[in-house]
Amino acid sequence: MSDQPILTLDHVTKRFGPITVVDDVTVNVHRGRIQVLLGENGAGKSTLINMAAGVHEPSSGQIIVDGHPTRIPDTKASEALGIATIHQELQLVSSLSVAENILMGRLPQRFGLVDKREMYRLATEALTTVGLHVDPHMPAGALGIARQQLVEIAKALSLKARLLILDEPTASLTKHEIEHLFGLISQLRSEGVGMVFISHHLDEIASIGDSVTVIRDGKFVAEVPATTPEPELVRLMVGRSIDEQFPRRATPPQEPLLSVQGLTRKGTFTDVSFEVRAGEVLGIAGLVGAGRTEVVRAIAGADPYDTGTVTVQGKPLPKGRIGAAIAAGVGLVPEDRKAVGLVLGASVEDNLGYATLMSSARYGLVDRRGQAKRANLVAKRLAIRMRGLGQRVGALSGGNQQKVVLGRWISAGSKVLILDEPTRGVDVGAKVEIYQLMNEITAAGGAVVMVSSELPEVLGMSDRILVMSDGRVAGVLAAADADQHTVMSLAVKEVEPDRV
Amino acid sequence: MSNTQETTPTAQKAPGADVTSKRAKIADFVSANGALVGLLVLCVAMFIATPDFLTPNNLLNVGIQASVVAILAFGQTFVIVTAGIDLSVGSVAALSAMVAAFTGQSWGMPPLVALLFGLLTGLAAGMLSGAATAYAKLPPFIATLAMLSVARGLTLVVSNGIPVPTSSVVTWLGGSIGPIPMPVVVLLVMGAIGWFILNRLSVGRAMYAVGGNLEAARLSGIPVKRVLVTVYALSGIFAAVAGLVLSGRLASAQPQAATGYELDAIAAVVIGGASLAGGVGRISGTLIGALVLAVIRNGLNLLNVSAFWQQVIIGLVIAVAVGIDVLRRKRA
Amino acid sequence: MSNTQETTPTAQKAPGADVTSKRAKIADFVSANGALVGLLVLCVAMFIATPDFLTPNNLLNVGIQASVVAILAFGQTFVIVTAGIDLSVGSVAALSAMVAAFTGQSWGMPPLVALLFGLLTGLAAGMLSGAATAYAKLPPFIATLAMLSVARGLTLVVSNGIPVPTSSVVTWLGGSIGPIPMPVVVLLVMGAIGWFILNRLSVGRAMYAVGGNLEAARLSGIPVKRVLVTVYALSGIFAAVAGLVLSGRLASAQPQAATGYELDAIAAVVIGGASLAGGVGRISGTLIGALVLAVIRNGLNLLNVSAFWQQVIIGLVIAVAVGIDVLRRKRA
Amino acid sequence: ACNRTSPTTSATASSAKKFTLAVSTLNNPFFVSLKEGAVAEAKAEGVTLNVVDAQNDAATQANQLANAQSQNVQAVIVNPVDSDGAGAPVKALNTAKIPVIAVDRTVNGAKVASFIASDNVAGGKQAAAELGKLLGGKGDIIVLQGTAGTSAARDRGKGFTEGMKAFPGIKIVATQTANFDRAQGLDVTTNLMQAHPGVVGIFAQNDEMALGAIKALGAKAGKAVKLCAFDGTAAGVSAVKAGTLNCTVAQLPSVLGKLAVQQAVKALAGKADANVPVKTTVITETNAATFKG
Ligand SMILES: Nc1ncnc2c1ncn2[C@@H]1O[C@H](COP(=O)(O)OP(=O)(O)OP(=O)(O)O)[C@@H](O)[C@H]1O
Ligand SMILES: Nc1ncnc2c1ncn2[C@@H]1O[C@H](COP(=O)(O)OP(=O)(O)OP(=O)(O)O)[C@@H](O)[C@H]1O
Ligand SMILES: [Mg+2]
Ligand SMILES: [Mg+2]
Repeated sequence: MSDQPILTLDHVTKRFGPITVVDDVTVNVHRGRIQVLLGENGAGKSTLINMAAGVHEPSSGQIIVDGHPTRIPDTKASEALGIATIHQELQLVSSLSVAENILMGRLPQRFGLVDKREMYRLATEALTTVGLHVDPHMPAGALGIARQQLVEIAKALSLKARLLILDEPTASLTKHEIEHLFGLISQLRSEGVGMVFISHHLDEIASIGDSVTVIRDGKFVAEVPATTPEPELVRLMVGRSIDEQFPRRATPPQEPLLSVQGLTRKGTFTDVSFEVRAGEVLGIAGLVGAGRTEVVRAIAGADPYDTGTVTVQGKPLPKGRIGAAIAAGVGLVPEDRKAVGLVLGASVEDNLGYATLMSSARYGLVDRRGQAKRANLVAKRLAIRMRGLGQRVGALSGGNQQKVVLGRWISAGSKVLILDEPTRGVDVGAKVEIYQLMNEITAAGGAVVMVSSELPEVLGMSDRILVMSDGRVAGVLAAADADQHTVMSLAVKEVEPDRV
Repeated sequence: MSNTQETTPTAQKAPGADVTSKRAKIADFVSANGALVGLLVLCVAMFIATPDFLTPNNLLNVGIQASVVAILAFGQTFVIVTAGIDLSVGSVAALSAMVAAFTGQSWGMPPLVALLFGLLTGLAAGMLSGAATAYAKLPPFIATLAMLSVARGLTLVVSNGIPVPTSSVVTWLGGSIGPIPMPVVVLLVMGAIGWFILNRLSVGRAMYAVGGNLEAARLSGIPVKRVLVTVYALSGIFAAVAGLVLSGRLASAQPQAATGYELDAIAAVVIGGASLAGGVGRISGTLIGALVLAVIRNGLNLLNVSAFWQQVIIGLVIAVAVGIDVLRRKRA
Repeated sequence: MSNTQETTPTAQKAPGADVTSKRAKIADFVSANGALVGLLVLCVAMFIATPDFLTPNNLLNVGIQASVVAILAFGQTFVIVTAGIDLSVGSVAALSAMVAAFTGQSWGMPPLVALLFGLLTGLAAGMLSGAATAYAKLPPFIATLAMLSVARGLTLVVSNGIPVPTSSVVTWLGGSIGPIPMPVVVLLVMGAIGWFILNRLSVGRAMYAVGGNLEAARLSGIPVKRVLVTVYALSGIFAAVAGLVLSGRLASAQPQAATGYELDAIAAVVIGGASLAGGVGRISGTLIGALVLAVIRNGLNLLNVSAFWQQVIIGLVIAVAVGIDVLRRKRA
Repeated sequence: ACNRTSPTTSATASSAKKFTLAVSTLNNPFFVSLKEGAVAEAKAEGVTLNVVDAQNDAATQANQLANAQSQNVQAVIVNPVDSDGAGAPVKALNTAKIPVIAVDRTVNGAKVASFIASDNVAGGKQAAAELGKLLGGKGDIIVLQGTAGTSAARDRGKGFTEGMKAFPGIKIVATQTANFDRAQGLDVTTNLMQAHPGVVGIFAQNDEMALGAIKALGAKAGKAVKLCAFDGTAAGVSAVKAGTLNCTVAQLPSVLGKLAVQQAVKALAGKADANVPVKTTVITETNAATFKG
């Protein structure tokens, strides 16, 4: 085989209005090789690959496919060139079936009609490839976010592309599915498929990548082999070195802040009890679908439950009343920030202020000065990267959006922070900042409950680890006694084998 | 939210459950068409209230009386599934019927050609609205509100404000073959066509994708703009058919025909379980919605409720019919 | 999409740019109120077409003629910002005016008390729609369509279909103080109140959050249901004021007053840059939208365009006015 | 529970007379008076009268006529939304041998036992004659049209235009629609007076629009600007009494309603009068005091 790249993004630049998001970057993708893109949140990775996916066209520079300069004006053109893309944001229609989502835009037809049998056959095949055992008739919206991610992957793989772009495909997956996915990727690589892989999990890079292109602030920084040690990658990426990936500063635990007793919702979770003390970080681990999200939402008053009690600082909270939970000092950072965490069309300042909007108002008047002051302070403290507090939150990078949701609760002075997958899609630098924030909260006498599917994070940042399995508490471990093995063995307890 | 698929998800269906599959299908249909319960409650109430309701003749009347709004609403279903709205259906119906009558009467076109002119008028109006939405990026509310006004104005211009007698073919569409009223036949045919488009054609499935998640549809290579134009074009054609049936029933194309029907058509679709936010909606639901409206009006006439109170009751019944559905879904 | 805040983000504003800040503010206003360009183009066109347009007297007329729709549309703005829709505004306006006239005339209430009854009617109707939406979870389209029908029916029941003379206070609202027409004063006052609610009250800011992402608002502790009820209640009160102004202008509460005004009101809001998908909308935009509609109608009267063509032209102008805005935003 | 008329069980229905009155619209005081005249007469005759309102929609009216048949009424009084449009549904009633009385507008393409009407075209001519006389045969006038495409607007307009031929000195400078609505009458007149300040006369195709125009004209109403209208509703007549409206062509709507019921009763015995003309009267200041609608 020749050494000619399948795809070259040749000195491409992308401007949105006055802002240059990608600035003169060159990336080559070869057959059977995995090109990793590395960069902080907002560095321009997604924008870069979107030029190959037919979402954006470069403002300058060119796209070269098989040695020929090519235009890729839309998705169809990209697919026609043999490029398949798994986008960072889930792109599913929740009311349509899994099968229709997988084959969207290319439903099999017979005599001009949709061939439903063939559709379900192809979909089942694609689902089997990724090891997802769900009924393809199910509406995609009924699946949890991880399964939806797997559906996306199945969708892209079923295109049988020769170039596969994966923009943070592992962000919502647990170890188990990631391993399966990496198996698939290795197989495709051996079949000669070229790939672009974006991830904020540095450990994945060494295990899967061939070569790494690092970009910072939209500019090319370096291209290095995937074997480059992590600290060096971090330094290239953020322009400085990060000493410690999990900088947990344990605080001596004090009085209990949050106490959950016998929490049950039929069919979802059963008899969940635990306690979190001031100054403590409780990690909640478990497989996808273990019911962690449901439990923490119920605690925060977002959903109702059948039996059990939730007590904060000795005061029992009424069932399903968010307002009461917030007033008692509970703050929930939900797992799907775009869908339920942020008002994407509103400004950063507005989003930071929602939790205090009503409570800080006097005679119904918005406390404009106070809201602005709090927003300013929090934005500075969390180092939110933005053009100004008036910027639309939807235009921020993922990591910065996550900081905005967190900032809302810091601003509201919440004592008990419940973080559901707080670092999903967040870059190393920002991750450490979020961890440091957790430290500050516990040091100030607050408590943190952190649901995470990233085991290293759970192990690195928690003081105690609660493992859930099939809606029940499978066990609680002190951080010192826990390692990947002990946590996983609890997590798979009671799980039937065919479950993801 | 109701399901958009023809069969609701029957995950982990036991294999070999063929015997019960018919019953299951009926159950599926009921659960997917919540307003059906509302319709049945309404019918039972009417039956108890007046013996005139449940006569074969009156039921056919209800069918005839539902036909125009139902056909408009079928077309509207496509639009609402894509998260759009078509306010112009009433005016476009009137314009199409008027063009059909006028080309027949004044230009002396043969009846079938005149009818074709009517249909083409609906198509053209729909395509214009669609293009204004998809390409000129006007909000559907504005594009179709403009069309509402333009089409009504053109109807008046064409007719000079005077009703025009319809041709034989159109009158036949409004008449009946033996005991079978043609409007009901047309209603069923258009319903079948609508169902077929939404469920069996890829463009129909694409409508759900566009309405459910426009960005996802675009990224999956669905030609979103073309789908949108198709949707409004279909709504235009369905409106033309509704207009022809309406003028056929009256043997005359009226310049003010179908004024205000857009709200009825949209209401029928929403009562039938669709969401104005897009991605959901089915033809069977829309039919039920149109029947709910027709049964209320028919029943209140039969019961001799005063014209003033009728409006109060119609409002309440619409709210209750949809309320039943909302409750039922919450329980499920 | 236009911005939800009153001042558009002027990040990285040069320090000490005080001199230019006024100009910048105007530029901000223009860029945030796209339909303004459409309105200006329209006015210039009218000015060229007829010298009668740009007389102080006629401009006041336009203001008076815009007043009822504008007040309805201010109320509608709250609703649309929360991604809702209120179809009942015209009927509620008529009912409120009728109640005010009727309690004054037939029950002999003192004028101010009768006026209060009118306002309370609007409030009650709005709260009912709001409760149906927020608590009974009816789609806003259905809840307010039901209210449209119920309120109109009740208006007819109360009045027995016959116009009722209004009290002195209401007639004063429709009159003028010296050269200043009261409808324009009421329009400005209601606009100021609307602006204040949307921009200075926490419940107003919460409306943007609810319309932008209901679930995110709920999870942030915003009392979504209460906000929704407030929104419809406000729309009801604004409708009542509009109804009072309308009946005051005629010195009589008409049973069929404001029929069909809901589409005008919604159109004014959307022309003003709001999105029916929620989260966006401003009072200044709505005012411009209402003025666009009033200017078209006034101008077409002045030009003595035939009734038939008027509708065609109104439709085209609405499309073009919004089209200009869409184009402008795309360029920016 | 909301049904205000006493429910008739099917047992008693066979003996008692039951008619349907299908009104084109109750949005307009004219038709409200018509309905009330009919209701009063029905009460006097011991007839149960089922009143339905088509809200000016010919199709709704067709539905209501079909529903009347389902109810087995003995006679139907129809005030057509549109003469052509009512043809098909009335034909169905003909086949079912239910006598149909047309009131105010006739039915084309079907049989009616009796037609009671005042002639809108003739009324339009009367209005033209009266306005011409008031203006001394010269000056600029404007016309406020009813809802475009309705038969009342057409016929009154037609009659008025014909009547105006007798006055070559009078010029119609503007014709605009105000949709039979008082508020629109006010706005449109305001705008037209802006464009044509020299106007000395207005013909409004119904009283409601005229009442709006009176508001727009203020002190000029009935004095510097002469106004003629149509319908003779209570409000219209009091405006004539007050001198703000110079004339209105009265159609005696309640008489129309009353006669319709009488004819329906006669029709059951097969002896209805085919044509019952009700004269339109021009009401002016001189006869307003004695006029009874
Ligand atoms: N359509 C757009 N208009 C304006 N700015 C945009 C647009 N899309 C992206 N940006 C900006 O471009 C920058 C790069 O965004 P991009 O999504 O490419 O980052 P990324 O490297 O993929 O980050 P992440 O790791 O968070 O996914 C961000 O600052 C973002 O705000
Ligand atoms: N066996 C299963 N089959 C189908 N759906 C399941 C199954 N188990 C869980 N689910 C659903 O999957 C979703 C994921 O559950 P939940 O979010 O509570 O789990 P989690 O532990 O937080 O996992 P995640 O990592 O996805 O957040 C829920 O909607 C749940 O009802
Ligand atoms: Mg990205
Ligand atoms: Mg979860």
